[in-house]
Amino acid sequence: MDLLEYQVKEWFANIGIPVLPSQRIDHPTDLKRLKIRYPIVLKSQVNAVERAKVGGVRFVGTTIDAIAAARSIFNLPILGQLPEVLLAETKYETEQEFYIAVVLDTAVCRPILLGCTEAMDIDWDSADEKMHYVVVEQEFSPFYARQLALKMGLQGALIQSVSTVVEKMYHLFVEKDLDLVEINPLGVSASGQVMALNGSVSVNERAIGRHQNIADMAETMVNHNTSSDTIRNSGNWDVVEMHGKIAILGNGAGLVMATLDLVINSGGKPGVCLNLRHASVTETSPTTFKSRLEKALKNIASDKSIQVILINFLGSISQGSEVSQVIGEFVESSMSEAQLFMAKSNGGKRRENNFPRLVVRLAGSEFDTARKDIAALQTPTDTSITVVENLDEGVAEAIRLAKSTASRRF
Amino acid sequence: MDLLEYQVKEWFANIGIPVLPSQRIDHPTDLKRLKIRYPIVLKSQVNAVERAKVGGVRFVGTTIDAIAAARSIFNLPILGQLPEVLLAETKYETEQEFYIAVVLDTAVCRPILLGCTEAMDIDWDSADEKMHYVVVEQEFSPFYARQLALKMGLQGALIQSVSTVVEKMYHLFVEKDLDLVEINPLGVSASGQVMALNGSVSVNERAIGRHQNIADMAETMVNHNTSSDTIRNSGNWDVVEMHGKIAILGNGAGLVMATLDLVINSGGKPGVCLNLRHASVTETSPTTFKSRLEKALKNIASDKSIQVILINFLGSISQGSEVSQVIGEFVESSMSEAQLFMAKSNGGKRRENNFPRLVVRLAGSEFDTARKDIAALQTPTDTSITVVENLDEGVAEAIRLAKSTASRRF
Amino acid sequence: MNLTPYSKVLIQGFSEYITANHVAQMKANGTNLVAGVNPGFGGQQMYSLPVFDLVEEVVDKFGVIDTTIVCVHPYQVLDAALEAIASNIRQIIIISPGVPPLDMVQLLRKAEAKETLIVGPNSPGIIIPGKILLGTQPSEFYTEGKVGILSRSTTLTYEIARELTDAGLGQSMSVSIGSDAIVGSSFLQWLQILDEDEATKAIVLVGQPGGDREEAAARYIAEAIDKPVVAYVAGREAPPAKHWRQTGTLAAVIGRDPDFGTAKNKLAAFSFARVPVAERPSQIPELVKKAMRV
Amino acid sequence: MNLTPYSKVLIQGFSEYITANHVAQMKANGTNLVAGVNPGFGGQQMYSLPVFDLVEEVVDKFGVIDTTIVCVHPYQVLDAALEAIASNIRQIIIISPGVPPLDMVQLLRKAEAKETLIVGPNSPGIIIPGKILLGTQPSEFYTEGKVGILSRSTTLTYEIARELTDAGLGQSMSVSIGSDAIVGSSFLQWLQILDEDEATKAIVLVGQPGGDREEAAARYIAEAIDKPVVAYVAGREAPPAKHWRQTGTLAAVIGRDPDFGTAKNKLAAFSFARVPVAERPSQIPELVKKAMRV
Repeated sequence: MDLLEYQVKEWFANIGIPVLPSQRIDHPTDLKRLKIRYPIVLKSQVNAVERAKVGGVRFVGTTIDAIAAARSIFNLPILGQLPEVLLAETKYETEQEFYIAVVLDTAVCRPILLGCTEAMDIDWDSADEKMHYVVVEQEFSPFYARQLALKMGLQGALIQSVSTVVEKMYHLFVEKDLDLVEINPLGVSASGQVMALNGSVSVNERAIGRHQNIADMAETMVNHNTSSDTIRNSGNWDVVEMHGKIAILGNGAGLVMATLDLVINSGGKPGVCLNLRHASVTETSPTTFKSRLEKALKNIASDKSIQVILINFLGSISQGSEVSQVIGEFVESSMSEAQLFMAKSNGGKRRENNFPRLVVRLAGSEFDTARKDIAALQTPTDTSITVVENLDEGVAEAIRLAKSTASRRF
Repeated sequence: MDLLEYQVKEWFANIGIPVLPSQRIDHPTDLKRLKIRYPIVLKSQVNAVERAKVGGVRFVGTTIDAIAAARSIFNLPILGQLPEVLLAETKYETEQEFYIAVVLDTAVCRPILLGCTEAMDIDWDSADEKMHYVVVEQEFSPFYARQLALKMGLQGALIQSVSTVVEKMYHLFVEKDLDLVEINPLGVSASGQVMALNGSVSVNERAIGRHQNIADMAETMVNHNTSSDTIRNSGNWDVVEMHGKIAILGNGAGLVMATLDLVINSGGKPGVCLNLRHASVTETSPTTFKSRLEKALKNIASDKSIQVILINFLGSISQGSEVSQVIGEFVESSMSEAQLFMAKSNGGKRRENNFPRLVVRLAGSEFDTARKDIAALQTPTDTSITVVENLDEGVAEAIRLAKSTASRRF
Repeated sequence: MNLTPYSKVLIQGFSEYITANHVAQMKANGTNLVAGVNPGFGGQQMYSLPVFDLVEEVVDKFGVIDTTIVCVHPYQVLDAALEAIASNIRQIIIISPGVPPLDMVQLLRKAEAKETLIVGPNSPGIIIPGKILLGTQPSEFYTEGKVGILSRSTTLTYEIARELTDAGLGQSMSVSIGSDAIVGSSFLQWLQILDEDEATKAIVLVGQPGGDREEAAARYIAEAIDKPVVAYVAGREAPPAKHWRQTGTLAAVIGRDPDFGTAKNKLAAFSFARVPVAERPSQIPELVKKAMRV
Repeated sequence: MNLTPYSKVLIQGFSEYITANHVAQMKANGTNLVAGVNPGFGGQQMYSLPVFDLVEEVVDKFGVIDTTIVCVHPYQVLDAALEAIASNIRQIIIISPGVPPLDMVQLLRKAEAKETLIVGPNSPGIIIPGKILLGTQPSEFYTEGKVGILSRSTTLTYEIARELTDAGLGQSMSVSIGSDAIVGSSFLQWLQILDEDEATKAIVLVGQPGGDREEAAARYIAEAIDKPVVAYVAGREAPPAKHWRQTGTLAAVIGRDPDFGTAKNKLAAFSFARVPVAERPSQIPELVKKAMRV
């Protein structure tokens, strides 16, 4: 979960990282009650590094200019997002600008400190020559931050002032369970004073549940920003959204991906692919396998582009015995919905066809009963549900059905 | 530094240790604006375990009774202290009362968790049989708290509820650099709910400087409570206050104590004994050896019961070369003060005699020059300052001087 | 490594990820499961196992415990594992998914200092068919034999075991190191163990997108592994993750590759290391037979 | 233990507790002092020592460092010592007084895991007269000889060395473990080292009130030390500290003694262990001569 700049700066200020006096602007008229002195900079609070380039950052010297600039920024979409808030901040004269960050490196299984004596306009292609790093091998101690300062080529008092900021960033990183905390740029004034001019914070999704205040923030943000992007970007593949007609449900991320590959390689087009093995990292309340399957089926049924649901479960599942029950209920509710629709619209064939076809691949003795029960279910289209044990067979059947229903769809 | 109960409970509430609804009472009339429900308990906010026995804790059911009780508690001195604040707290029905604590054990160099299924009326003599403990050998993890709960003989849900409290106490202990955090009693209700009914917190004096908020609290408390008791109790012997005529200044706690022993064994009576080697733990601003010596001499000179100052310095001292300078200035200022007094009172001998005699023992080549310089100083009484290299000699001389000046003193 | 049927095994916690069925299977497969630990439930029974409040109680009663299977809530995994380490347990298999990564960092620092093997988190553990089952791998898909399986998936691992078994190729051992971004044991450690294991004649390595574990494994295979290896990588058609912040590895920042973390990159690494790669799970048995020259 | 004149020594920090004079003395006494570390002052000189910003720079330049003498601000001691440990320095002498005790707890956990010797804090260090000086002990009071001095005081240690030297008794080694409540090395460790040290023929143990280190030492002397030991305890006339909370040891809670931490208790322990106790520093040489049967 990525924080907005004004949230990041609140955290920075609380932990003692130097930030400029600033004020949150919810509406252009808030600028009439500005408590900081002009000239100021107004910044659109969206998560996009391109923000400055497209006009989301403006310097203003008077209230009139500020209100005008604020109006235009509030109406400027950046990467499709309109800001809900602006940040008004004092202007700062810098002599130098640095990049510093703490990030979790999953390859070495340790946090690393990153630093560079150029602020990065995300010119990551040339970053490898200029970027310096220190692996925090054992429990953090300030000397790791000084090692970074030295590697960056700093000398004298700057070693201490920069390493003190890095030290505080590290404490924030651990205290809040972050994946990333970044200051870009860290401004250095002529007198050697340092200032976090802009910053990013990315909270690890799995740890949100143990931080009440972050969970509260997450709740607000999820409402605005429910994209599957956010989920995919968190680095696990529990939800993959594609745009085909075959939805895939599996119990295991690797298995879902293998199924997705098989569908594509056999000429099919996957739609949404979900791993139901465990709860989504963004799920706050406890879930069960049964409840995840129910929810997934319901969501998929409401997506009219999906024509086939390929379920691929294998091995042991807690509440596995309830799989046939959930599928049975799903089919039944689809039937009553279809009947309701038929009753309302005086009988139409259109709606029936929209019930997605089900291909259920169940492997393992746990599903011996479920296989029989599901095969016996009555469906709205009066076709039986295909139940198989072999994966390749299940994939082939899903593709066949997707093709055969394709013509009927529109 | 020991916190008062209401401060302890604020800390407990912040870290999530369950405490009862309570309200700080600065004046009996505050009870008219009580936000918690009767019946309540009113507790004198003094640091004395005997508080309840001597009437510092009262249960009341109405506002009229509460105000009367508060008046009497505000006027009840406990161990010589009058409370500045009372705590009004909801009454709580307990089924059982436990004792739990986290304390730093200097013998094993680790924090230890202490627990007992009886609340302790500080019946420490029988504590060893009932008290259970766990040494926190490695970095703390909640299982240490569960180990304590098991040793205490707890079962079922109480294991988790008590160990969760211990876990939070440990986090408080580390976060605030404590010597001790204690809940006594931890009330357990019939339904198994736990509640910290009373608590103690002792902050390590050395660490206060790195906690701004604790330093602020310390400043207020030192003003009220400057006793040498507090200092001596912190477990180091940098200040020992006795009631004799010979003040002892040394550079090293062991050396000061050895000197003290020698004085007593030779029939002398030590007064205040100070180790100047390093700053007092309660000193907030940085000091130098020179400034500590200046301050010590000035304080001792103002204590009219001191007739001899025995200085015992040995080995190397930063700013050691300034020892003779400081002593010289001290003697000089005493002289001018004496002259001023003589001028004012038209010449009197009384005042001169009050100038304490100095015996200076300096060992080590660092003091070669100082010895000569000090021996050459002119004193108000026109007697020269005794300068020696041998400790036994210096002690003997100090005792001789104390005896010879004794008759002249009153 | 102590993977003999005599080694004593403990279960810490009984969450969604461990069922009566798993416990029964472990017992049926010869695992010497002595007890469970579940604070507050000491003295009770769970899935026919005696339950204790503390790990140290189990050690007091049964002596040295070789392996613990951790199934507590993800936020309690660090504490459970540290408790096991404090009781001198040297093999820890973490089934629970969703452990906060910084808890894993702390645990790995400690485990390295104490020379403790951590498998997982988010791992179904280890099976040596017919000998021992440590975790939740479903033994029904396995049969005794000569193929070692090494993966970081859960069900995909069983899928492959099932294909091998159906094709008449039994397994010597199957290990999943866990599918989380930060896990304890590495492919390299297990490749070495499988290379030294006498029962193993060929190795199937199963990869998926994210990180660079497969690339490291490919290099190691080329350098140090004598036994034939067949690879399979799932997710080659899955859309890629965005940039280094999300993949979160230094390699992606310093000397970074735009394809870092993708299945494509992993396939290229195997190809460079001359490791045959299966197109689909059902193709694996054929490649294994070819590699073993059966 | 590496206390040879060839061993390489570093100073971390230049506070009030280390002066030009101390540095000059160390050099004059044969200590191979190679550098100082003071972040932000790299490239400068301090007391004729080259100064670096990081410990690792010193190791890069001079190779393995055997001992570091830590003189930083008390709140930076933990960091400085951890930096030294990370650079594989195995002997750390902490001169600075006033280190917060919980920092020491953290440091000792780490030092124990890494088998690193910590002397201090609040210690003047170690001197082997004529051979090496690690710390701030004033060498002028010492002379080469056969008596080992073990204490937890600063100046009181020198007082006793001075008495011995004046009486013609030279010293083989003098160590102060530090006068803080929580310190690294113990009397027991050093008693063992002095007992094994060929140059040492007798040991003077200097105690003071607080804790139970002297009592533990007395027991150990009775059990394991063959060489003659003479004790001296300062503060027998000092008023006692209050109760266990202030003395802060478990022994004071569990099976506590009302005299815990007092000089009286320590004197009783030495008497029980048949260790002769001097009444005053100037009596020590006489008792040592008697014990050595000189």
